[in-house]
Amino acid sequence: MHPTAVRELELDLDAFEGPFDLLLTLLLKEAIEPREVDVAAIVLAFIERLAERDEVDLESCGEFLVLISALLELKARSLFPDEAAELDALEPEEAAEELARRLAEYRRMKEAAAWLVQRLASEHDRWFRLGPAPLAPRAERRLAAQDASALAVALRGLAVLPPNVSLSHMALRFPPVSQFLERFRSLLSRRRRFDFEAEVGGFSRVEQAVAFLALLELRKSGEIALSQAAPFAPIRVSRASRSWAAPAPAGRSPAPPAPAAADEPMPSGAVQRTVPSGLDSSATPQEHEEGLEHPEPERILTWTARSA
Amino acid sequence: MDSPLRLIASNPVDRLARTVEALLVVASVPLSVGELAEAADDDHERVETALALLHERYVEGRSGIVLERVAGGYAFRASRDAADACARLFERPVERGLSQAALETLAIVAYLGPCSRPEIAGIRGVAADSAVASLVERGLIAEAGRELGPGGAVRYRTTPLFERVFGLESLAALPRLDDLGADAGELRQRLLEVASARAS
Amino acid sequence: MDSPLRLIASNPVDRLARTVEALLVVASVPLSVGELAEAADDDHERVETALALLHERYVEGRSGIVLERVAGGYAFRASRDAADACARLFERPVERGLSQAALETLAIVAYLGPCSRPEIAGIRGVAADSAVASLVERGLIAEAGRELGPGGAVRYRTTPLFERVFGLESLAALPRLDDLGADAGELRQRLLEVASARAS
Repeated sequence: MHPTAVRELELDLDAFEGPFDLLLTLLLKEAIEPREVDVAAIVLAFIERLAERDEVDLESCGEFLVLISALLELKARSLFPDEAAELDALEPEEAAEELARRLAEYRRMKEAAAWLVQRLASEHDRWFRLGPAPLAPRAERRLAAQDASALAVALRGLAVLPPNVSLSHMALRFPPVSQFLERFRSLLSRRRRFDFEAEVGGFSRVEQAVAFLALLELRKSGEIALSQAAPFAPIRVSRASRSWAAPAPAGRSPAPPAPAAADEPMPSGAVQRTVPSGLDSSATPQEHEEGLEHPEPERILTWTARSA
Repeated sequence: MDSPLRLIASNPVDRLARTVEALLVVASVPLSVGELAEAADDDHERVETALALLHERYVEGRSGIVLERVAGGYAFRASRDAADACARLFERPVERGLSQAALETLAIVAYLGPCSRPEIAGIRGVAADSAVASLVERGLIAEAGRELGPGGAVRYRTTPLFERVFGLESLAALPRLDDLGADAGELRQRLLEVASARAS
Repeated sequence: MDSPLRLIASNPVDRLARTVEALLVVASVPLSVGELAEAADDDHERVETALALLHERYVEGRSGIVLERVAGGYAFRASRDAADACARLFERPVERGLSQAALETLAIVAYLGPCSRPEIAGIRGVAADSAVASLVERGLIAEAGRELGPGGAVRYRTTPLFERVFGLESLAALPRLDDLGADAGELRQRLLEVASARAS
């Protein structure tokens, strides 16, 4: 699937019908409520599309991951408002920063590329010579005396492993949402509430994202209630009043503390991979974290300055 | 130098203009005023006067050869009137079949360069290897050293050919890109406002 | 078309001459009358008339651009008056150093012995085409047969000029890299291992 095809991925959701790119645009323009968007359906549409193909295109997968995580974060933000919080008092939170930067960069890059395409079209009737003139004098290049030690230094540089250059985040892996649904249900059968961050802290970011999807699903079906003291504060997950009474027989005391082993975050290696074959799944969760790191803020400043 | 005709022909600026047009017709890249002055062994100001003269002579509509200011220098190109004839005889290997990925990569290198493949991948969210290779092969971007430190990644910048193909006087001629009228800060602000609007 | 001036400007042969000069300024090889006629979508005879017109305009002594008839057809060249200026333009200053890409490529070829472009690209982690081409052009490396097997890639070795420029009596005088490998084979192994680790 060509990257363009990711943006053109046709969606048929309750709240929206059309290409993915348009959905993102409408969300940014606030023409659609993020809470109305069924993120899981988009993920499904993409995976179905992926399954139609013989080959896995890492570019598409990577782009999809960027877009879907941006969307997920938008939705999360709209689902967990806080009445008490005052706009001015808010610290610029890392997550919002990262999302905004990613979206801004994505938009800028697309606009820049679109401008280049336009420019190519408008300059199409400008022809000039590529390469030397037919009867031009031949130029000879002359090089000053060189130090042979520079060769040794150059080769030594090639024999050293670079630090922290990992593109492993490009290998996309989706643990199934159902796995987290089961996990959270089982947790809530033993405990009245739990802290989302504490539960998923040990997972990779992709796994955390899918866990979050599961959370949204549970809330949608009314199984859980969510609370958060302030934007970006820990998310507390508790049994919804109407459903938690049902499975627990009346009169019984709350479930005893579960065995420690069951409460430990699932080791990420144990999460079943539903990655289409061909994707690298050997990367460690640690590499995921590194891979998702963002370019230094200075880069953005450079951009702004240069394009000013 | 003894006849009026010779005097006219050897008018110094006219003579310099002839030298400059000779240099431009054999050069394979746009030449700056400095390069022209050095080759012609003359001063910048006079070279600029000569260029102004040539600019009038080699102007769109009057001549098949057009003098243009591009990529930080001056170069001859074909007049736009002759575009169809050129298209019948020549190819445009540099820009033919540029993929969307390559164009996005090119945009990043043009605006942020020099930058490395991991940096490009970080911004695009997808691997940049094949796009970078195709742009290098076309001569639109070129290596510009490595990142500091052992094993640093190769960095890339756009070439003068890039500016020439896109008809840019320099990289500074790239337009400012308004991101839906919002920079990162504004966008974040808007996200927070959405949240607070929902709360009220 | 209603004023005499316009009539002159739109004189068909004059117009064709403009197209021909445009084609000639874009071409990187001499163009034959046939090629010009086809591109201009006009007949041979009229193209020859246009060329005669251009021959008069772009003539030695009157113009810095001279239309020259050569074996393959017609091409522009610089006037002889501008020969010194052209020589200065094309005489490249002595280069003080090599680019990182050239230096790495040269180091690989020097230390590992004859190498192909794919091998060099594999070790550097980036395409080696332009670096190899530039080193060949400088005369620092040269072709040395092909890899075994059908369609084997061209291999390159360093030249005597390389040894002179780097002040080496022979390749054996290269600075030792014993800590990286006892011989070229081990060194190659090490570099390939690092490259593949880097790529993963």
